[in-house]
Amino acid sequence: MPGLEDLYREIILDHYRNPRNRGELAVPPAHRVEGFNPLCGDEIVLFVEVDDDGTVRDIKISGQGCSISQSSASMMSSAVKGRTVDEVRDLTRAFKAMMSIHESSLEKDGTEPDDDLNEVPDVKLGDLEALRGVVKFPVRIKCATLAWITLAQGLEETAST
Amino acid sequence: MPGLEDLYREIILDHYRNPRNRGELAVPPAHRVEGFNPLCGDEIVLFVEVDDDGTVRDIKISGQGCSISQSSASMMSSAVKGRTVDEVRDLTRAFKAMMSIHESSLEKDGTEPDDDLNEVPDVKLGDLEALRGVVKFPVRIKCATLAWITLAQGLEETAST
Amino acid sequence: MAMTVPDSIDVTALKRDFPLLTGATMHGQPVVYLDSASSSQKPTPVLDAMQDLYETTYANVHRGVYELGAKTTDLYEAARASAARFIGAPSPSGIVFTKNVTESFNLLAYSWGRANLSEGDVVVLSTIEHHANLVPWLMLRDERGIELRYLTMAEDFTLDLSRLDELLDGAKLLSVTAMSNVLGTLPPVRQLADAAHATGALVMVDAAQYVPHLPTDVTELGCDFLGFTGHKMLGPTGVGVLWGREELLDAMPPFQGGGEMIRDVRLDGFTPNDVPWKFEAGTPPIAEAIGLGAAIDYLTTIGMDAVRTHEMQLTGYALQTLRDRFGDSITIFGPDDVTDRGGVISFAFDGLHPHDISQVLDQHGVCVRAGHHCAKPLMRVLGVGATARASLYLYNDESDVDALADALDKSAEFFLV
Amino acid sequence: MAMTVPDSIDVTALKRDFPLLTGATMHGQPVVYLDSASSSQKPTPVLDAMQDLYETTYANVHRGVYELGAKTTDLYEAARASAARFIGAPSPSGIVFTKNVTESFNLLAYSWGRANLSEGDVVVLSTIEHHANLVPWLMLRDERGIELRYLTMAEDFTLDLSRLDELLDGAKLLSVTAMSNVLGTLPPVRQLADAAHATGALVMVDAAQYVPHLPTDVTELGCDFLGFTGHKMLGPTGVGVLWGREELLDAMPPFQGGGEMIRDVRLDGFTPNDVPWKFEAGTPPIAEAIGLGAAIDYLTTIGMDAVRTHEMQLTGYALQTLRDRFGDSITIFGPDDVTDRGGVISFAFDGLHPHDISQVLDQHGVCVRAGHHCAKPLMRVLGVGATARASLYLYNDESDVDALADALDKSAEFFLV
Ligand SMILES: Cc1ncc(COP(=O)(O)O)c(C=O)c1O
Ligand SMILES: Cc1ncc(COP(=O)(O)O)c(C=O)c1O
Repeated sequence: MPGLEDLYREIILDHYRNPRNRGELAVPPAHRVEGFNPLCGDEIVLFVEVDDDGTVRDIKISGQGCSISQSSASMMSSAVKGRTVDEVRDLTRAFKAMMSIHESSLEKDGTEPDDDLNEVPDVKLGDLEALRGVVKFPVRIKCATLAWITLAQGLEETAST
Repeated sequence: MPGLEDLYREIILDHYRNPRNRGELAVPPAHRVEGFNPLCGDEIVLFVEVDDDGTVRDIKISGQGCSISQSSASMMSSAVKGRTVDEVRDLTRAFKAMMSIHESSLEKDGTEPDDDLNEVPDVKLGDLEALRGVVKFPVRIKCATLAWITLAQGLEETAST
Repeated sequence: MAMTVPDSIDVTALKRDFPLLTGATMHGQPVVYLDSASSSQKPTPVLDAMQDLYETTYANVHRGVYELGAKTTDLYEAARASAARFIGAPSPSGIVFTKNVTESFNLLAYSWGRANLSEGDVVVLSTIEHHANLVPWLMLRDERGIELRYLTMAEDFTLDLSRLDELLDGAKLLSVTAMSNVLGTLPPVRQLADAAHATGALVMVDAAQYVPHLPTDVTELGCDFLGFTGHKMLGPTGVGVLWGREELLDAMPPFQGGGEMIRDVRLDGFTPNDVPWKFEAGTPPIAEAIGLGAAIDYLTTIGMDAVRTHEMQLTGYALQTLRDRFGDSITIFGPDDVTDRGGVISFAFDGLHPHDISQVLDQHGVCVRAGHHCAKPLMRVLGVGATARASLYLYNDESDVDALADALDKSAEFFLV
Repeated sequence: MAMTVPDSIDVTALKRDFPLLTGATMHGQPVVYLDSASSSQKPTPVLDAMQDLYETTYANVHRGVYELGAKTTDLYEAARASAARFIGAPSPSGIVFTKNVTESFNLLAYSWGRANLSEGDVVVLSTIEHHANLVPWLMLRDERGIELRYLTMAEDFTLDLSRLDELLDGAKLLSVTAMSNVLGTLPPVRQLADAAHATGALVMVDAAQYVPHLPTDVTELGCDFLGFTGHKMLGPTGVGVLWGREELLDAMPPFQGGGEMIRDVRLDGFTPNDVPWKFEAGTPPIAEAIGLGAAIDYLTTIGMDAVRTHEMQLTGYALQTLRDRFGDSITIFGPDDVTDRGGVISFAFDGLHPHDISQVLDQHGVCVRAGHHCAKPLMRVLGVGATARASLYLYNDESDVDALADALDKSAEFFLV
C-alpha cells in the first residue's frame, strides 16, 4: 500500500509552494492554450512563446489546481524553457511514458500501446523523476499529465499557424 | 395455485371454437374501431351499428386473438346486441369491475380505484361470469378486457359524431 | 468527544445493515463514508431483493404469459407503486423509470422541450444547478434558440428571489433543484412553483438530493415534474425516476423508440403505448427498479421524518465541530441554519487544494469528494475551482464527523508543516 | 429419449451455476427455461461480482480521489475493456455503455442521425427487425422526412438480397440485425456491410441476439457500429453497449447532457468530454457494467465457439424432435439448416393461439414466449398475429427440449379433445 510520501516528494511540495513561471505573457507573440481536467475541475492556462528558430523562448502558467498538477506544471515550465520544440516533444513523450506504465497495465485492454510510446526517447527527466510515484495513485495521473497534454496541444496549434 | 380449468371454462372454449358474430359490417352505417393488446399482438376490429334510438342494432367482430380475448369478444357481442348504449355502458362497467378486483389489488398503489368502478351497476353478467376465473391469471386480464375497452371507445366515437 | 443528542435513529444498529460500512477497509482503516451525495451505500435488504429476484423469479417483464414473467412484472410494477407513494404521487402511472435522474432531465428536454419550446421561449434555471439540469437545456438552446435565464445565488447561499417575477415573465418552464448538491441549500420550491404557475410556466424539480433525505410530497411541493435517482437513496445504480403529472406525460411525444413503448408498429409508422410505458423503451432496469423499491421500503420503515431529524442533528454537530476545531482555517459554502439546509458540507480548508485534502483523508479511511461536483457554474460563482465536500446520510454518526475532523488535522500537518 | 451427441459443454455441471434453473419451480414443476432470447438467466459469478462490489468496494466512478472510488472506477473501466475484447473492438474507447441496446439505437439515431441525415436521405432496414431498430428511425422519419427502405424476407426466411444494390443506392446508413429474434436467421452481415460501404453508406448491426450466442469480431463483420444488451448474455438488466468506430463517435454530437459527459460547463455553453464518456451522461450503470464484465468472463471461459457448437447441436435436436413428434401440426418459422440460424424457434401449433399454448406450458413449468416479440412488421409478413417461441442457450439441454415437446402434447390434448 503506497504511502503519501510516495506521492508528495519534497521537491513536488517545493514546486507547489513556490511555483516557477507563474503569470501570463502578451498574446501575441505568445500563444495561449487552456486545459481542463473534467473530473476535478482543475484548469490550466499556458502562455508559450516559440522563437522563429523553434526554441521555446518563454512560458508562463496560470489557472488553478492541486499540488500535483501545479507542481508538474511548474517543473515542466523549468524543463522546457530554452529547449527546441523537438526536444520538448521528446521530453513530453518520455514523461507520458513514465506516467502511462501504470495506466496501460490498468486498462488491461490487450491492445497496442499508444504509438507515441513505442519508442521512448532516451531523455533525462531530471527533477521530473520525482513525479514517478504518481503512477501508484492512478486517479492523480491526470493531474500530473494535464500541463503536458495542454502544452503539446499548444505547440501543435502554433506549428499549424 | 389455480389450475387451467379455472381459466378455460367450458363455455369459454365453446365461444372460442364457435365464435358468435364474426365478420364485418358496412361502414357506414356501422362504425369501425380497432383495439390492440400491445403486449401480445392481439388485434380486434369491431363493427358496431347503433340505431337512432340508441340501441346496438348489430355488432361484428374480426381480428385475431387468443381463446380468452376471442371468447370474451364473442360473449360480449351476444350480450350487447339489442341493448341500449346506456345498458351496454353499465354492463361494461360491471364487467370491468369483475376483472379489476385483482388488478387493483395487484397494483397495491393505495390510490382510489378508477372512478368508473366506484359504483358498480347491479347488472346480471350471465354467461360472462365464466370469465371471472381470468382474474387469477393477471397476465390474461388484458385479453379478456380488450373487446370491452375497444367497444367503449367505439361507442364514445359514435356518440361524438 | 461526541456529545450525545437524542436521536430517533440507532445508527450503530443500522450500520449493521450496510456490509461495506462495517466490513470494508481503506489503507487498513475502517471506512468512514462521507460521500453519500455522490452515491449512497446499499443495505442488505436492497441487495437481497435483487439477488432473490435473480435466483428465484427472474424473467423479462410485460412479455411472458408464464409465471416467472408475471411475477417479475408484478414486482416491477409494485416498485413503481412504491415510488409513487414515496413522493405522494396520485398514481403509479406518473412514474417513469429512467436509468438515472440525468436521463429524466434529458427525457423532459427532448420530449416536452422539443414539443413545446421554440426560438425565444424562456426556460428559467438557477446558477446553483447540477450539470444534469443545465446541459440538456444548453443543448436545446443551441438547437432551438430558446432563452435561458438564471436565478442567482445570494450572499447567504440561498437563491436570490428579488428578481423572480422578472425572470419568470413569459417563461414556459422553471427547472430548479430542491436541494443543492454543493451547498445543501433547500430552495423554497413551493413558493417558486406558485410564482411560476402564476405566470403560466410549468415546474420541474431536481430532487436527486431531496427525495433521499426529506419527506417528499409532489402535491405539497406544487411541481409538475420531479426527478430523482436510485443510487443516492440506498438503491442500486442504473435506475432513476421522472415523475410527471399524468395529463402532461400523456400529451408528450415519446423520447426513445423501441419495444415496450409501442402499441403498434408498421413499416410506415407506429402508435405509442400509454404512459408510463410510452417512455420506457426496451427492457427496463428490472432488478434495479425492484432494488429501488426495496430501498424505498427500507427508508419508509425508518421513516423519512426520522431521517431528516437525524440529519439535521448530525449536520448541526458537523458544522459546529468544524468551526470549533478549525475556526478561520475553514470556509463552509452553505447556509448556517440546519433547518435551511441538508447534510452536504462543502468547504475550503487552509488554502489546500481539495484533491490534496481528499488524498490525505483517503489514507485515514475517510471518503469525501473533491472536485466541482458537476456544478462548474456554481464553482465560478463561489470563486473556486473545486471544493472538498463531506456529505451525511442516515448511517452516519458523530464518530464519522470526528474522524473527518481528525483527518483534516492530519492534512494541515502534512502540507503546512 | 434424448440421443447423446458429443458436446463440449457439460450442461448438467453448468446448470449448477444458475440458481434459478436448479432451485426455482413453477406450479410445483422444475423450471424449464426456454425464453433466453427475451432475457437470459444469470450465473452465480455474475451475481457475486455485483454483490461483492456493493459489499466491499462501491463508490461512484470517475469522481472520488479516495480508494473506493478509484477501485470502482477501475472495475468499471475494466468491464469496458472486456466488452471491447469480447467483440474484437480495437480499443475500449469505442465502447459506450447504455442502459439497453434500445438506447444504443436511440443514441445513434439522435446523435449521428440528426447530425448526418436530412430530408430525403435514405436509411435501409429490413422487415425482420426488432422494434428497437425500427421505431427510432420511424421517429426520425416523422421529424426529418428521411426515407426508409426495407430489405424483405425471402421464402426461406433469409433476407432477400436480390434488390440489395438498388435499395442501397444513395443510402447513408444500413442498419440490420445479425440474428433475428423471431426466425433465428443469421443475415450475411459481412456481405451486406461490404455492399453498403461500396455505396458510401455506414453500417449499424443489431447484435442483441448475436453477441450472446456466436463469437463476434467487429472487424470481421465489417460494420461501423454494433449494439448489444447485457441481460440477454448472462448479465444483469440495466446495461447495454453501443460500439462505434472511434473516429465516427468522435465526430458525433452528444446525445444526453449532464454530468460526466462534459469537459466544461458555463452558463452559456459547454464543452463535451472525450469518447466514450461524451455519451455517458450521469452516473452510469456501474454495478451493471461490472456484472456484464463478469458475464463476459464467464462466457469467455466456456468459449464462444463451444457455446455456438452446443447451440447448433441442440437446435438441430429441437427442430428434429418437434418435426418428428408433431409433423404437419407444427409450423416452424425459420431456416432449416442449423448452420444458417441461431437457437430461437418460433412456431405455430395446431391452430392454437400462442397465448393459450404458453398458458398450458406454464402449468408444466415450461417458459416460452408468446407474442409478437417486438417485431410486428415481421408478424404481418408471416401472416400471424403472434408466434410461440422457444429459445435456447448454453444452459439448455435435450431434456429441456423433450419437456417442451411433452408439454405441447398436453396443450393439444387440452384444447383439441
Ligand atoms: C434483435 C433484438 N434487438 C433488440 C432488442 C432489444 O433489447 P433491449 O430490450 O435489451 O433493449 C432485442 C430484445 O428484445 C432483440 O432481440
Ligand atoms: C442535484 C443533483 N442533480 C442531479 C444529479 C445527477 O444524478 P445521476 O448522476 O444519478 O443522474 C446529482 C448527482 O450527481 C445531483 O446531486
